[in-house]
Amino acid sequence: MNKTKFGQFGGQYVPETIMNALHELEAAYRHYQNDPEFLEEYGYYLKQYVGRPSPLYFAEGLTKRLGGAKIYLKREDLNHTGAHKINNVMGQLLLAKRMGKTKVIAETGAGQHGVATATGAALLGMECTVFMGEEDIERQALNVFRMELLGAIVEPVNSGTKTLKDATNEAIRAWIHRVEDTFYVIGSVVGPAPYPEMVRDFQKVIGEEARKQLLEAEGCLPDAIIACVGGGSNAMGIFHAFMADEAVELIGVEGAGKGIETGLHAAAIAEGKVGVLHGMKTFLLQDQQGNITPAYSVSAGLDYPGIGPEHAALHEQQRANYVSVTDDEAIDALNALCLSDGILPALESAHAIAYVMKLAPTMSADQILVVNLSGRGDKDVHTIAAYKKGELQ
Amino acid sequence: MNKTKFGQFGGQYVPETIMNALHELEAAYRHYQNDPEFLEEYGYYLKQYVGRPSPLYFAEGLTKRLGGAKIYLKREDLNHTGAHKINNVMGQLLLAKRMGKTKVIAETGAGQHGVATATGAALLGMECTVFMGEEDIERQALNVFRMELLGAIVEPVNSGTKTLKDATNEAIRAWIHRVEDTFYVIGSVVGPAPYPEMVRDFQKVIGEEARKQLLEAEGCLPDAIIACVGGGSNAMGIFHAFMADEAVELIGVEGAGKGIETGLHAAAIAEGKVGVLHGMKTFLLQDQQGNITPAYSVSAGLDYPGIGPEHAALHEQQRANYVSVTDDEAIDALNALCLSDGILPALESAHAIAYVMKLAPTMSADQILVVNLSGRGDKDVHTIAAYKKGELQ
Amino acid sequence: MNRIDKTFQALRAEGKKALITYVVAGDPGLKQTVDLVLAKAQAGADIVELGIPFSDPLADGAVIQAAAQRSLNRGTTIDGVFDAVRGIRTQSQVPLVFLVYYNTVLAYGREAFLGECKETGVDGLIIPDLPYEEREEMVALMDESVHLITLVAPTSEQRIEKLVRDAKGFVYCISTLGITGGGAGFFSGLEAFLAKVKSQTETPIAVGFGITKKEQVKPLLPMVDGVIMGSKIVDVIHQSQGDSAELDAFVRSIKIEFE
Amino acid sequence: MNRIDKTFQALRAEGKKALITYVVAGDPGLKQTVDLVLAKAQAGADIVELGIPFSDPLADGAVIQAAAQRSLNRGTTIDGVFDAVRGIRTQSQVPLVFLVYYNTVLAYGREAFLGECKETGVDGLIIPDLPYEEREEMVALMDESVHLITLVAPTSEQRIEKLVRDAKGFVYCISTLGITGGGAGFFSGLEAFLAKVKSQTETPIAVGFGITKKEQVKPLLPMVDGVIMGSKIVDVIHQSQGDSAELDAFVRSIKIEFE
Ligand SMILES: Cc1ncc(COP(=O)(O)O)c(C=O)c1O
Ligand SMILES: Cc1ncc(COP(=O)(O)O)c(C=O)c1O
Repeated sequence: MNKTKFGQFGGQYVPETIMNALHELEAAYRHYQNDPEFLEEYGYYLKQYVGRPSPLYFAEGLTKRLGGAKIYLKREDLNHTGAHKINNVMGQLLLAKRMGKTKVIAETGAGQHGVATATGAALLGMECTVFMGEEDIERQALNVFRMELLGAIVEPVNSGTKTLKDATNEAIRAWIHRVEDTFYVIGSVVGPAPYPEMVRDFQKVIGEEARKQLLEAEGCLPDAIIACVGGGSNAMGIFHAFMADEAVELIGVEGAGKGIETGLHAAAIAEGKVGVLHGMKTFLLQDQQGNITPAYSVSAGLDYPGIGPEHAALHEQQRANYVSVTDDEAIDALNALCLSDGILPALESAHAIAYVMKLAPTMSADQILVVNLSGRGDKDVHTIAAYKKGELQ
Repeated sequence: MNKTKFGQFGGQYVPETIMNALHELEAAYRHYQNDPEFLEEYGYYLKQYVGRPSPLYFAEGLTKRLGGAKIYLKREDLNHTGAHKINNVMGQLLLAKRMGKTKVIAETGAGQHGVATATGAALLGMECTVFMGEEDIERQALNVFRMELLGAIVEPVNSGTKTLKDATNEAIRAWIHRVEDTFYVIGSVVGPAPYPEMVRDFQKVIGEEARKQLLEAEGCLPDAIIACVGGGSNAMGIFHAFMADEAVELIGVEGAGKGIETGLHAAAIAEGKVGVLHGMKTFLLQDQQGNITPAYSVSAGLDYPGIGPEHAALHEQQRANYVSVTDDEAIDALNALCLSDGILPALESAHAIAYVMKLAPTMSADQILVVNLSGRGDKDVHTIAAYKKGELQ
Repeated sequence: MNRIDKTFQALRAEGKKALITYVVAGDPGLKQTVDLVLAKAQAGADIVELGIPFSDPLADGAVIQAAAQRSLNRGTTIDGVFDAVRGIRTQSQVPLVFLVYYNTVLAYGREAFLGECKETGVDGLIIPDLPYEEREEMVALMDESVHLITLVAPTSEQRIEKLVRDAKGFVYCISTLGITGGGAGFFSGLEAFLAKVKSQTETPIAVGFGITKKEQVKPLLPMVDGVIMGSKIVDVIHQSQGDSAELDAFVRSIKIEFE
Repeated sequence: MNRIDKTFQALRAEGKKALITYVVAGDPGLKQTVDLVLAKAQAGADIVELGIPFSDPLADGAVIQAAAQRSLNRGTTIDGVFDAVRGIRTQSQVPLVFLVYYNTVLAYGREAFLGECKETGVDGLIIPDLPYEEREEMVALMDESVHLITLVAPTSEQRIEKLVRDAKGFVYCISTLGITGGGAGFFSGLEAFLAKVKSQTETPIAVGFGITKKEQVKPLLPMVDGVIMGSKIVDVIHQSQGDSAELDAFVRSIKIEFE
C-alpha cells in the first residue's frame, strides 16, 4: 500500500468508479517521479517555456516603506501565463502524455489554473475542458477568453455556490464519466492522493530555487517564508524545500474576506472543522450538519472552503503557522506593492504581502522574509476597479 | 559635434526650448553608456526585476504546423509588465535618476510603454505622467487602470487622431513646458537624437541574448530574424546584435491594417515618404501637403505613422527588409500560436508571427527563424473579442 | 440478519428480485418523505434508499443534486431525517438504506450516527465517497445491525474480488461510467461485469445508476438480485410535488416488470 | 534688405517698437485670411505672421492647434496659402512671415517652397522644429530675400551667442517655458534673458509666446524691438468668426500701448 495520508489528513475519499484511475495515476507517478528522462523533459519546459528560474527579487521599495525585515519576493508572477500554476500543470500534463491520455479536464477558480491547463494542453496537443463556476466566469472574464483562445472548452458550472468548490465537484463528476481516456489535472495540493503530494512535488521547484537564490544573495536562510493559501499549492511549493530547516518559520495566509467574525471568509484552517470533501480529509468550512459553507474572498483563487491535507498536517504539528488577512488588507497591500516596487500582484498574492506588512515592521533590519509572489494581478484589474468603486462592499 | 543621424535620417528637429535638454541628455548618455557601475545597476534590474534573460523557446508546435524552418521565439512576453518595453524604461529611468531628475513623462499607444514607465517610476520613486490618446485609452482600458494603480497620472490626449502620434505631440509639448526638472522617457527608437540610438542600446540585450542562446541551442546563427515594427524598438533590439552577420536576414513587419490598398494601415516604410515628425527625419505616412495621415492597425502599438530613423536607414541600405501583414493575418496568427504552442502573443507580436507563417513553409527544415515575441496578449483580449464579434470590421 | 438480509432471503425463496427505490429526504419536505416511503413500500418497493441531502453530492447527477439542494433550502437536518425514519418505522418494516456522504457522518460523529441508525431502524449505509481503502475507519465501529453497502463499478476490474469479499446486505453494482441519473447509457460490458460480480460473492447484487425506464428493468433481472431506481423516482416525486398517489402509481408500473 | 529689415529700420528711426501679430491661414477661410491680414496691417500691425496649418503642430497650444485643425478641415493647401499671400500683396506691403512646420516645407520641396515665398512676397520663415543644428539644410538654399528667423528660448543659455550670431530679420525670443498660448506665465528670468539676447546681437529682437493681455505689452517694450501676439489674436478671430472689423478694433487696442 502506498502512503496516502499526512497524519490523519488526505486519503482517497472518492467514488469507487475512479479508484482504479487513482491507483493507475499513483503507479505512474511513482514510476516517473524519479525517472531522469521525465525530469529532464519537465525541466526543459520549466526553463524554456515557463521561463524559470524566476528571480528572487529584493523588494527595496517595500522594505524601505515598512522599515523592518528585508523582504524578498519570489517572482512566480513572471512565469508564462502569470502564476505558479503552470509549474504543476506542465508536470501533470507530461505525466498524462506518458500515460497515453489524450484528453484532460481541470477545475478552475481564478482561472489561472484553467489558463495554465489550456496552455499546456495546446502546447502538447491535448483536448482540454475546464470547469468553472458561473460566478467565477463573471469575475474572471479575461481568463475565460484566454482559455477559449487556447482552444479549451470552458464548462460553466451553475450548481451550489457557482465557484471553485462546485467546479471541482463537477470536474470530479466529469472524470467519473470519462475516466478511461481522461486525465484530471488538479490545480492545487488538494483532492485524493496522490494529487496533494504530486502537485506539491511539481511546485517544490519554487522553494528549491528560492533557497539557493537567498543563500547566494545573503549567505543565510530566511527567518520566515510567507505564502497565501487557497488550496495551498504555492505555499507548499515554497515551504517544501525549507521543511527541514526548523529555524525557518513557515507562514500560510488565508483569506479572511470581510472579516472572520462576519462569516464571509475563506479561512479553512482558522475556522474549519475536519471533514471530507473532494476526496480528502482536511479542514473544511462547514455547518453543524456537515454541509460545506461557501467560502468568500475578494480573490477568486482563495475562496475555497478547504485546504490541502499537508497544510492541515503542518498546522496540527505546528510546523507551519496559519494566519488570515481581510479583503481590505489585501487590496491595501496590492496598492502598496504597486506604489513601492511597481509590481501588481495577484489578489491572492496580495494576501501574503498584507501579512508581511504587519510582520516586517516588528522585525529588525537583519532579518529576512521571503514571500511567494504567486501571480500577477492583471487578471484582477476589473475586480479591483469594482472593489474600489464600492460595488463589492 | 555628436553624430545624430543614421544616413540622412534622424536628427534633432525640435523646438529650441528643448535643445539644451537634448544636449544634456546626450552628454549624460555618452557618459553612462560605458560606465561599469551604471551598466551593473542596469543589469541588476534586468535580471532581478525584469526577469532576464528571457528564454529563446523552440516553438515546436508552430514549427510542426508550418512544416518548414525551425522557429524560435524570443520570449519578451515573459518580462515583468509583459513586453520588451521595460528594458528600455529601466535604462532611461536609471539614467534620469543619475541626472537628478525626479519627474518623468512618457507617451503611450498600446499602454505597454506607459505601464512600463509607471512601473519603473514607482520602483525608483519618481513622479510619472503618461500621455495617451483618448482612443487608445478606450482600447487599452486594462493598461490605463494598471498605470493608475502604479501611481501614474494618465493624461488623456484628445487632439488629432487621439492615438500615439498625438500623445507623442502632447508629451513633447509637456516636456517643453517642464524641461527643467522632467525627463522624457520615449518608448521606441523614435524622437530626436539621442533617443533612437539610446533606446536601441537599452533594447539590444534582446538580440545579444538571442544570439548567444541560439548558438548554444543550434551551434549556428539563424537564417532570419523577424520582428514587428511600430516605432521599431523591439526590432532594433533584436536586430542590433546580428547587424554585422550579413548572412542573417533582418525582417521588420509593419501593420498593413485593413490592407495597404485601403489606405487604412500603418506601413510607414512601405507607403511613407521622407519627412520630419517628432524630432526626427524618417519615413512618414503623410498627404501631399505634408500633413501626417492617421495610421491604422488593430494593434494599438503599431499604429504609428512613422518609423525609427535607424530602420529608415537600414531600409535605404537594404540591410533590412520591411514587409507588412494585415489585421486579419495578425489575428489568425495570434489564434494559431495560441493553439500550437499555448502562447497568447500581443497583437503587435502577432504581426511578426503572421509573416513567419508565410515564410517558414517556404524554407527547409534545417533553416532557422528567430522571432521576437515582443509582448503578451493579455492586454489585447478585449480588442480580439471585439474584432471577432466583427465590431471592428 | 437485518431487514435487508431477510428481504433478500424471502425474495430468493420465491425466485423474485428486489425493487430498490431512492428518495431524497426532505424533498419536498420531511413529512412527505415519510408518506412517500410508506407509499413506495405499499406499491411494492422492497428496499428504500433514503438520501440525506448534502451540499456537495459529487456522485450525483443534476436531478438528485437539485433535490438535495431543495431539501437543504427547506432546512432539513440529520436529526430531522432520523425523525422521519422513526416516523416510517411506526408504520412499516421496509428495509431502509441511507445514501449519505461521508462528511455528513463525520459532522454528526461516527459513533453517534451509527447509534441513531441502530436506534431508529436504519439497515444499511451507502457512502459513495468512502471507498474500500478508507472504509476501515467506519467498519471498525459497526456491528451486524447496520450494513455498510459495497459499491462496485465497471472500472473496478481486478478490485472486484477484494471489494465484495466481505460485502454485507447487497452489492451495489454501478451500471454506467458516470454519476446518478445516467444519460450516458449503460456501460457496454454490463452483462459480463454483472456476471463477474455475481461469480465472486454470495451476497445479493443489485444494479443501479441510470435506470430510468421500465423497459430497462426486465432484461437486467436475470443477472441480478435487485434493481435500483434513483433519479427517475426523485423526478417523479418532484414533478408531482410529492404526491403519494402518483408515486404509488409509478412504482406499481415498475413493479409489474418484476412479476 | 527685405520688408522686415526696412520695417525695423523705420521704426528704430522713430524710436518705436514693432507689433507682430499672428493669424492661421485658412481659419475661418483663405479669403478671410487676406482680409484679416489687410485689416491688421491697417490697424497697426507692423509685421504679420501667417501660420500654415499643419496636422501636428507640436510647438503650439490648444488655441492654435484648433485653428489649424479647422483650417485643414476646410481643405487649406500650401498653394492656397501662397495664393492668399499673392492676394495680400496686391494691396499691402506689410512684412509677412510664415510660421511653418518643417514637414510642410519638405513635402512641398524646399527649393519650390522658397521659390514661391520669393515670388509671392514672403519675407521670413519661422520653422519651430528646425533648430540651429538642423538649419543648414535650409539655409544653404536661401538668399537675402527670405529670412529664416532665429528662435531663442529661456533654456538656450550658452547657446544664445551661437544662435543669434547670424540672425536675420529679427530674433524671436520665447517668453515662456512652454508652447504657444502660454498660461504658464512668463519665464521668471525674462528680463535678464532679453537683456542677454539683446547684448549678443545687432538684429532686432521680438518677444512672444503667451502674450494675451494688452497690459503685458508696455512693460516689455523697453527691452525689445517688437512684441508678438499669437494665440490671443487667433482667438479673437475665431470668436468673431473672422470679422475684420472686430480684429481691427482689437489690434488698435493693442497698438495704443506702442504709442
Ligand atoms: C496567483 C495565485 N495564487 C494563489 C492561488 C491559490 O492557490 P494555491 O493556494 O493552490 O496556491 C491561486 C489560485 O488560483 C492563484 O491564481
Ligand atoms: C508588445 C509590443 N510589441 C511591439 C510594440 C511596437 O513598438 P516597437 O516597434 O517600438 O517595438 C509595442 C508597442 O506598444 C508593444 O507593446
